Amino acid sequence: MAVNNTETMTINMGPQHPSTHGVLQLILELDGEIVVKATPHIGFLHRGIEKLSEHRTYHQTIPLTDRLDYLAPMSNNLGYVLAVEKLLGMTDEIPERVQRIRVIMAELTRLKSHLVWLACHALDIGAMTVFLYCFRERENITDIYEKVSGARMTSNYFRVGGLSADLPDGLEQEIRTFAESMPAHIEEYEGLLTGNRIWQKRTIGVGKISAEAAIDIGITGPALRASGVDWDLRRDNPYSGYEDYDFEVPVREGCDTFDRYKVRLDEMRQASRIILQALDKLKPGPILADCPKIVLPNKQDVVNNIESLIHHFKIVTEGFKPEPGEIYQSVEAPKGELGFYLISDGSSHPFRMKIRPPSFVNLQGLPQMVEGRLLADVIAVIGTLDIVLGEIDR
Amino acid sequence: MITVNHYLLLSAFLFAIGTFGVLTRKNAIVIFMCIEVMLNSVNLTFIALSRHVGNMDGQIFVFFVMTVAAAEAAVGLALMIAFFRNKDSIDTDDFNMLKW
Amino acid sequence: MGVEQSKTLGSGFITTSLDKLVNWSRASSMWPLTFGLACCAIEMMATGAARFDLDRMGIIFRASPRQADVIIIAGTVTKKMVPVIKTVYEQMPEPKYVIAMGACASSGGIFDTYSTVQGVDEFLPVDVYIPGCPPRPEGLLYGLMKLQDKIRAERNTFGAAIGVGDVIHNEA
Amino acid sequence: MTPEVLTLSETPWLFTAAMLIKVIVAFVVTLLIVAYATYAERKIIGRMQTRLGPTMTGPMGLLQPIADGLKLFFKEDIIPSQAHWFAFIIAPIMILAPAFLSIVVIPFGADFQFTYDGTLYAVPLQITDLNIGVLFILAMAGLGVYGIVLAGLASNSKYSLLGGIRSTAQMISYELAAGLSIVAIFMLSETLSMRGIVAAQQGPLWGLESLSFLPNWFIFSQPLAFLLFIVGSMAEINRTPFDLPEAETELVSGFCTEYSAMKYALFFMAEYANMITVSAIAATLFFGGWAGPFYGWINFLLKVFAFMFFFIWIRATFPRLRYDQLMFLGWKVMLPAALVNIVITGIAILLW
Amino acid sequence: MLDTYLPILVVMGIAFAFAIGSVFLSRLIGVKKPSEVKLAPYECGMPLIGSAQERFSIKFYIIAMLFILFDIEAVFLYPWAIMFKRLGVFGFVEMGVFIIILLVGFIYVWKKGALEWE
Amino acid sequence: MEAILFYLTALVAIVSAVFVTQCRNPINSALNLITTFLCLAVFYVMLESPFMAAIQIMVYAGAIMVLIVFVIMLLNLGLAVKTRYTHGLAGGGVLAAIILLLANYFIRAGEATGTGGEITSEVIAKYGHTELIGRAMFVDFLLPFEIASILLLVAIVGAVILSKREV
Amino acid sequence: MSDQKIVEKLKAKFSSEVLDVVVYRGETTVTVKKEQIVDICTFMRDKLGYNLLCDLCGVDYMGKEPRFMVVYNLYNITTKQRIRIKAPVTEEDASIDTVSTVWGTANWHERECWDLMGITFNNHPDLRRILMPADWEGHPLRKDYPLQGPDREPYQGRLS
Amino acid sequence: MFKEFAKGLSITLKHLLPGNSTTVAYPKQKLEMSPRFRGLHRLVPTQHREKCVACYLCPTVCPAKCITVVSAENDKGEKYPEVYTIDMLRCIFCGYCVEACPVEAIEMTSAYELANFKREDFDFTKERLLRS
Repeated sequence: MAVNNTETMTINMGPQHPSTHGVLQLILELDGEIVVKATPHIGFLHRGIEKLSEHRTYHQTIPLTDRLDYLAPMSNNLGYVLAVEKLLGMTDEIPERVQRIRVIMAELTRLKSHLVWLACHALDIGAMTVFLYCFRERENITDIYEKVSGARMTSNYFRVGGLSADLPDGLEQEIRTFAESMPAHIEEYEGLLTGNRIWQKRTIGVGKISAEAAIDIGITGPALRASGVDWDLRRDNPYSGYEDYDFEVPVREGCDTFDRYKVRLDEMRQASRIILQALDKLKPGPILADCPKIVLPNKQDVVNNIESLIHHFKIVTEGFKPEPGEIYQSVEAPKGELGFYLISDGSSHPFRMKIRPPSFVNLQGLPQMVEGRLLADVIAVIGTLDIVLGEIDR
Repeated sequence: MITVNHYLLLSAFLFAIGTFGVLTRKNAIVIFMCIEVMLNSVNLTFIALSRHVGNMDGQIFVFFVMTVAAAEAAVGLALMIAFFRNKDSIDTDDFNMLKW
Repeated sequence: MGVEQSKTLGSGFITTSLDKLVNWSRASSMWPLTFGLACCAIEMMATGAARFDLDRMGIIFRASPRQADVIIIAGTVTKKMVPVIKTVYEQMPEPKYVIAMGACASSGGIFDTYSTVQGVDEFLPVDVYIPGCPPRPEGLLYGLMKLQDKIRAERNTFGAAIGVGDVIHNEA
Repeated sequence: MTPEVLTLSETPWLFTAAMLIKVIVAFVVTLLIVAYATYAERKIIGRMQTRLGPTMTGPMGLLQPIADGLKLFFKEDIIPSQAHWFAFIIAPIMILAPAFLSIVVIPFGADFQFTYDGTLYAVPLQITDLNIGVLFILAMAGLGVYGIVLAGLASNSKYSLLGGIRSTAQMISYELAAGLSIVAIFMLSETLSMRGIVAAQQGPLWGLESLSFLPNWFIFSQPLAFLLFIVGSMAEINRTPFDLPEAETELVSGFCTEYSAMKYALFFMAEYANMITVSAIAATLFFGGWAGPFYGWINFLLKVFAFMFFFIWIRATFPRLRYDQLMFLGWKVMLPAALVNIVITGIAILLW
Repeated sequence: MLDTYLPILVVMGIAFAFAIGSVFLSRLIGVKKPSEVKLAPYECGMPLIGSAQERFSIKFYIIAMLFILFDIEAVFLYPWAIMFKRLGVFGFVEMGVFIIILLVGFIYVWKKGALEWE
Repeated sequence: MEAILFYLTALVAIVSAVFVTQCRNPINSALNLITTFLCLAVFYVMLESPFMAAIQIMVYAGAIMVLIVFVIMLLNLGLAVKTRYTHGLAGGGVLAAIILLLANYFIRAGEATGTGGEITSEVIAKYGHTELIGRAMFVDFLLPFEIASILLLVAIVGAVILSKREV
Repeated sequence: MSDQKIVEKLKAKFSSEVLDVVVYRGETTVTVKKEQIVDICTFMRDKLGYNLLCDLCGVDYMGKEPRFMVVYNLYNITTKQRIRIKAPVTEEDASIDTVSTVWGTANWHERECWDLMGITFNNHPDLRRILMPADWEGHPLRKDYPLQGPDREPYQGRLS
Repeated sequence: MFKEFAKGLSITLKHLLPGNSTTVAYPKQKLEMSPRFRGLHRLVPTQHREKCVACYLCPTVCPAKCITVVSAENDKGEKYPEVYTIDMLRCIFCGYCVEACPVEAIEMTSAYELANFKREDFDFTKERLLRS
């Protein structure tokens, strides 16, 4: 019989496990119920998106970014598109309507991502009804996605220099109705969770990480803000016209799972506020920048205008070619700072695209948060970190 | 008709089996279980005789035997665990206090 | 599946009714394994959620492969993941079915790269493919109904259950 | 004319027939409720979650439990090679049989009277009335623990082992709390017989005519005991929010991770059978058993169903406790509270 | 005696017959295609790390041990409870002493931290 | 009827007791021991002591054996197969046989006497076994009852000290 | 403090280390020698307040000399400024000191960089493969590594 | 504490009341797709032939490389696709082919019921695409 004097046992959580949110593998060393050591193993979903993008044109890379953080496709689209626009030096040429629609969609995406996060987090802790309620609202957002882009998840909606299509008729009202109804729904989730003693017991004081440790690990987004660091890229390094909106950045000092939960819920409230403001400011206008070498011409022009036809063929077959250089552009994705580091060598393909996925970095904090805690806390902490393996493994 | 003698004989059987187990087995937990068999055979005797005599005292005694058995189980098994943590074995051969 | 007729229970009224009963129970209670890989897993969750509600069809997700009947490969299968999927699939009890959900699981899809397996059918017997990236929940539901059709069309299921011959798969 | 009670020695055939009928009816009804409790749970939780629940298997999905059962029956049965096969097989049996056995002592109606051969006989609507009825149930609950211990131990899988150990510790802790909480009931009823306890709850509340609109159910005299009993028994039968042993999100399926086919179905059935038993005990001990406005057993079934609905409702609403919190609640809150309740009841009885 | 206990035997027989019968029938029929991997323990699809033969925390043991001792207390309480009205104050004091002595043990365990999990 | 039940149960009890001593695997021993306990509970019922039967199951089968199985589980002895015997098989067998023979001799030699206590079947039926136990326990056996609590206290303290000890 | 001043400070401290400073689209990139990278990073963090290492990655300029470049994207949470530091790494000696002692986050980034790019990080606490299986051969993000892996042809559409 | 429990319980109970179900009973009830929904492709026919002129823009722009086109000339000297196959299993329904087509010869329908049993079933040849 195998003899070991340490009173720990090693268990393997994942990759096929209901609460590792995909294919994360955690190797836990347990002493009774207490986690002595947690080692995350990732890479089970490594699809080589960075390498693949070097073999696709800038245009063809947009659908790849959909599949990074598949809970928030438009945020990834936005980050990538902004990065390419910066590389091309056309950031200032984006029409106002495009900026507004991008903000609306990005904030809807934030809601969408946070809804899935809350759903899974609640399910992990055992409140299965919240899961269903969250998905009920998420369906509304996927409906909006479908109406605007044609797909429920992998939207592929933003284009370099604009959008693939304008908002369809009547959608503005639908978005408005939804954004107005959202706070009431959030109340409902809070009614089931926030005041509940069991929920509080499960989350307060669990998975603490101090601000210094969080910055050292590089944790960003709501997880950092719950540790008391007041930093939000939308406000501090604004992009897409975020400086026009009046919103608060929720910050809490508790550093624990409960505060991360509260921060995200407050963010959802703020997101619906931003959506409403952006809808108010939305004016008719072009949905593509006036850069015939970069954006695809109007279909009608292609048929009627030989010059447009030539542009069309050129852009489709060769793509545009940014001048050599390198840029780093980041956006405040629902999970934290999503950065794109793009290097161009003057060809129509990215020479190197490095994605800075927020979850990848946030996950690194997991061992610190769970060691010395109980097995059940591991679940709560994974849930609260809001990881998506798609962007961790890329 | 089942008389008290039947019960006494049965409990004698059980007691003998228990004794045999205690004497021959090596595994401390099994020895412990054999002791429980012996205790139970005694309990059976008590109850059978108590009914035979028409007095509750024997049954009350069984009550206390159970209490003692529980206490014994708690402490005995704790000892066994403590021993096992030292020696990685619960063989009686390894019960050697001087080495402990 | 070239199984000789002699190895079945025959095609009498009773055996076919029993087959039908067995097939009905299997088709009405397909429990998939909770096994999400990537994007499609979210649509799988959405299918299980209130709008589409897999529970209507008697489908509830089971976390342990021992209790699952169907494995829905929902997402990209990487080379690192292959042994895991194989093991999990192996550990499911017979009869078991495989659904390849989405382009990645069916064929590798857009990810024609060094780390991705070009379709889960390279190592698992896939019963139903569902194209889409990811498929709509209705697409998944349609795929599940296709699988139900396939299960309903099986013959000699009762015979196979009591140890006479093998299940004969018909083209639905 | 006072009715005769059937005895084995005087009217053997009549006694046997009555007994067999009662046994079979009770068993079949329990099985049916078990099967349809799963259906009802899926329906009710589904509705609470703004979805429909089973609809496509048979009319309104009514055949769903049957399809599930049949399917599991025809599944491959896996016994892991490293498992201890005897314990592995015996475990689900050990958990189901005590669950069904507990229904033996539960009274589900007043006496049924009939005339045979000119004599008026009375048959109590209860399979058997033990004068240690409650102890019998507690003993069976104690035996039920083995099923889980053995399942965890025999599977030779870490999840099972961890789930098994967890749930054993949980079950015994709460068995104690639930067992102690009902001591106060016995102090009031002065009997351990379930039928006796129901009889003790007849009449107006506390024997006061001014309160005659309320029945003398023990829920009014022992609200704390009721709370402790309900929480304790919910934990003992592993229902949410105490479903840690099979907490899917932590331990896959806990102690039944390695179980497939019919053996898994037995675990599943045992959970619901236990739920029925607990509901029935709660109805008997605290809600006057079969007493009520309707005909005996209808009242009883209604009360049982109400409790089961409550359990399902709780499951739809609450998150799950953590292990240390569970133990904290069991040992540091419920156990002392039960003892305090006994003392208070004692003082109250002495002063009354 | 038999009047009251025979039904229990009958139910026991039916319950066990049902449980054993369904397990064995299902085992008898039902496909059997064992393979090495299928019969290996489930570990989220990964190869085994260590074995299930590892040991557990002693805290679980303390819980079980405490359960035994308090179960005995409960067993003493049942006959006392039904005799309570007849025993009167005397019985109350008697059991009070008993419970207090046990509570001392309980408080000891509590203070020793045997009920703590972290 | 009663005799058949007695002999059947006795057979099961003896066979399972033998298995307790003979099983290689402690888990099987434990399962057999539970069977023995259940058989004894049946005997207690036949001896018109249902309360004793109930606590036999509750205490022995429901608590002590749970603890033993738990320890087997904690130490993971369940699947470990070890050498079975330590001391001389023959010696143990001879001693057990001597005990058996002696007991047999005494039981068969003497007549059971001393009947005529006040607790008869009728009394049990009238008052109930639990009440009788309660009366005897809390009136006649007051002191042992209180001492039992001290025994339990000592057991608690001892077990906690033993198991909490850092080794 | 403008980017320019920061670069000046850096130059003042490590005058011999700074190879090149580029400003492109408003982003400052400083190329430094790899030998004192840990000191430079510590200086950046402690004296200049770049407390967040946003990203660390390797770039393969195949055909150029030196072949690799390790890129550090830094961020100052207080002043909300970004700066980029690059350190060239040759193909023959594809190694650089780890900065995981400076920023804890570098740990996984460096593992990833080693895994995909094959750049060794000296003194790294746990330099294992992170994304690829442990027994994988080659470093996929290098330019000479085929997209489909060494043993497979790219998918060309199904001509059936 | 109990107040919050009661609040949670009341929320679930409120949803139990009839009329709160949001389920679309799929095979019987179907959702209406948005006009932009990107489902199965369709080759647009003109009077006697497909509209496609085999310009190879769609296979070029396709990120998944799932479109195979072989062009040929008919007797009138017009280019037409002799082979036009979409491997529907590879396709990620990104809509780039529709966007790229200069003559609007390909469009996306709202068909999503595409599941099938065999890999061969997903070779959508020109004939199938014209029919869909």
